[in-house]
Amino acid sequence: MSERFTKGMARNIYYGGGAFFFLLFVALTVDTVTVLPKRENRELLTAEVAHGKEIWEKNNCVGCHSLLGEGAYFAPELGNVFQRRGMENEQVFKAYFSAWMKAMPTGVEGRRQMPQFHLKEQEINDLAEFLIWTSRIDTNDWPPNIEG
Amino acid sequence: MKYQSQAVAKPYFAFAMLLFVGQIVFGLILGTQYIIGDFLFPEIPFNVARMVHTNLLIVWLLCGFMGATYYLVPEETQCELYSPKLAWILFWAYAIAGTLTIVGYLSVPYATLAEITYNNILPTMGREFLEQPTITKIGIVIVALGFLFNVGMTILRGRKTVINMVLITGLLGLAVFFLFSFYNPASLTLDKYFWWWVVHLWVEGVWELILGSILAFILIKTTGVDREVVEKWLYLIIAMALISGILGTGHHYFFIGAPEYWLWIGSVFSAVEPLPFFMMMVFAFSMIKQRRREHPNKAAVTWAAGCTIMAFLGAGVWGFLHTLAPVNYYTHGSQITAAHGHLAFFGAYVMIVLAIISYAWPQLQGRLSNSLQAQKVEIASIWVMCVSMLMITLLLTAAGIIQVMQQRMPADGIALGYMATQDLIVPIYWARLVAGIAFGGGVMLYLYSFVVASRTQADAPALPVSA
Amino acid sequence: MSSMAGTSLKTLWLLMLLLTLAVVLRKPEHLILLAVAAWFAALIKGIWIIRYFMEMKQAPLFLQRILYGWLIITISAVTLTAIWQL
Amino acid sequence: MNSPLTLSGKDKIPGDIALWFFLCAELAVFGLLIAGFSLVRLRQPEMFQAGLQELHVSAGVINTMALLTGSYLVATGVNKLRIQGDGCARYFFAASGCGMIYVISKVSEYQTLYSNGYSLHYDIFFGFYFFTTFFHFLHVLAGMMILIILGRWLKKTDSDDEQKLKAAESAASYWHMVDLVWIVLFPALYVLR
Repeated sequence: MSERFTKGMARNIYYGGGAFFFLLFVALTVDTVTVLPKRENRELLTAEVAHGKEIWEKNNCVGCHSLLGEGAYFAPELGNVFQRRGMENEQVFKAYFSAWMKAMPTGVEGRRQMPQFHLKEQEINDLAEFLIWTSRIDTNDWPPNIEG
Repeated sequence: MKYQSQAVAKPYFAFAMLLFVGQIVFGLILGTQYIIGDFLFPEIPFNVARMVHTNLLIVWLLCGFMGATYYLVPEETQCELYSPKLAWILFWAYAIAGTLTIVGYLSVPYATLAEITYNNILPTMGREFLEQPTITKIGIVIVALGFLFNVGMTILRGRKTVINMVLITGLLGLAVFFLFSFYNPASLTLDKYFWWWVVHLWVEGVWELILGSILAFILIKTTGVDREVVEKWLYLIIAMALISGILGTGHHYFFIGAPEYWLWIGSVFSAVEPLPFFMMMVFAFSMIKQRRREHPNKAAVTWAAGCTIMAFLGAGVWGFLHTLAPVNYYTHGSQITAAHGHLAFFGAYVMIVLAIISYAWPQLQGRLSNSLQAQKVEIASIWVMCVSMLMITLLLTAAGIIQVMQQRMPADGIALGYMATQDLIVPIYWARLVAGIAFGGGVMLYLYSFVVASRTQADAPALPVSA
Repeated sequence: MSSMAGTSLKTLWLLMLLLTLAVVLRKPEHLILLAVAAWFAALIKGIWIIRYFMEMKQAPLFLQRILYGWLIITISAVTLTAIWQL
Repeated sequence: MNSPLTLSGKDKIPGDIALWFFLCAELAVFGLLIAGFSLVRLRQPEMFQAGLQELHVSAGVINTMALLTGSYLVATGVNKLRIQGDGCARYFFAASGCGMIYVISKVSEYQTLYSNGYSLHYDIFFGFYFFTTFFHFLHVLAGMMILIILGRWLKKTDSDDEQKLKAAESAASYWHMVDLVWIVLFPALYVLR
């Protein structure tokens, strides 16, 4: 059996197969990138939303929360927090969000604590804009329910 | 050791083990915070501890890969390393930058760290696993370039074997895909899409090449099986890894905004992903069965064989468990993901680095292997670590199942909220913490085996002089 | 298949072409008949390809089983779901 | 099938065994795609019927003919190589020419569908149709390249007969696998509707 299983053939499959599937992956990536603007409503991606994303990153929010299911699993999913806490109403959500950010940490003994990030009013607004924008991305119906 | 320059692997291995201990300490802190929410708050908030835990893992695994490369490339190419001095300089650069980064995480709030490292010029921070300040990322690229140059020049000068060619392509891929960590568009979906080009194409792509070549090296050395046989299996296994793994990236594109077809492509190709891990297991065991020599280093063989089993379980079985889109719809971002992540990283990458350390360290000390007493302790530590990691995985899987049943599957209004579900899982988190402490005990036992080894040096088989 | 002995590859090839055309051109009116015809045509073509073109006749049994199994499962899936829908 | 036309002896696998690992993995992928396709058909029959009506039976028939002919040529080429040892490169080139017919007809079908507004994103049916057939299409392209490389290599190599035969059998096995997949895709897409 061994002489009918050659290193040369195994090598060809490695190089050929690797290149084949990588090229196919690149082709699919090109297609994905061209249709993404529609799926995530890029026209709604304002400077405020972009700034909100920077604040999200600068404070390492993903270290506790998940966003569209990715991140840490220590705190609730925030991809649909706009629906869950804001009832899909921007004013309601922003008021709730601002109050929430200011009330942290709760200091309840033994409970998980969210740090106080000392964000300015504008920054809280932009972060809220980012979360609202995120909640409108077409995620193939994920999460299954409002609890995320 | 056959070549003087292999000695540069030593500081890399030592530093890797030191960081490993740090990683476990922070893992235990995290495990505690899952139960006692305000543990160490506000000194070490969860996000900081987690960042330290995962970044230490990445840093020490990379350190282990570099050490492994410096150890095996001279032996494979049959010539000394191009520049041992450069390897030392890069080691200190890497160690200092890594330590400073971790100190930065722990000493100032993350936002302050972002400011003092001028993150605003090229914002790359604050994304899972890529939390390092931009300047650290640039440092990593520079170290990687120097490292690749050093290794590449050595390979160019010496014998080109399949093992060192596969290893260098893996390392090259590692460096190339890391460049995507500098791409951080304002669009979240685009950001996530290319974030996986680093994360997935690392752990389910190029890292598997590194894993395969280190495993092949250890098996050639310890079993004495024909190089030709080992090499063709290596090619075939990594070919399968790439064929399934590249489009398998699609299983991360289900719910982040990417088009619907990824649901199908991701499911189909990741269903094939366990195959290379299965083949790796069959390969390792058949090589060991056909062995032509009894290498005295049983511990290294145990690590290598165990690595293939645990990698198959963690990456193969636990990966497949939740990779199909209809399943992942409910498990995405739950504790099931954490269960898979722990076992896969431990089985595939932690164990292979510890395997090469186990094989190389005695030789770097001038022994063919450690004494029997030391190996006994080491093998016991392997069992403790593997069993406790399996326990952690099973417990996290149970936690994930509860989360899915209570929080994800019921309809709106009936489903339990996130925190209410977490409260329900607390008893399991307690058991997980116990398993985590047991794992820490395994690590201590492992380190103790080095003490035993140096105490019983006299009983260890000596390295053949002319070899 | 022993009755096929002596038949050349060319005959098999021409028969397969005819089979393909026959199913498409003389498409049965009844949908179940169509499904059965399509199933048989694909099965015969697949078996010939595996057995004579791929030369699996003398291959180890497990490999033959994998290939024939793959063929039967996939075409059955395709035709059964079509019948279900029709 | 008498002796010279086939492999002799029991338990012989044509070509390189390494290739068969790969072919089995490929068949698994295609099998899963076809299974997914059938599953969706069960769940959304109307969408499927509507989609199937848009495909071009003639293109499907041409493709089947082209691939069957290619497979026949490749199998004959391997047999010729086994008997005479040379002069068989033209069979592989011709088979790759058959692949070209497939490519042209497939591309023109894609073009028509695309200009009618159908794409990967139109609905699940077309998502499947485009991905699966495009994936298969790439396999045909790869197979054509392999056959051309094989033919050119056979002409100039001074390897021994056994090595030549093994290389030819390997390439042939890949090509037949691609054909086999099409044999299943053809009724699924063009007949059962």
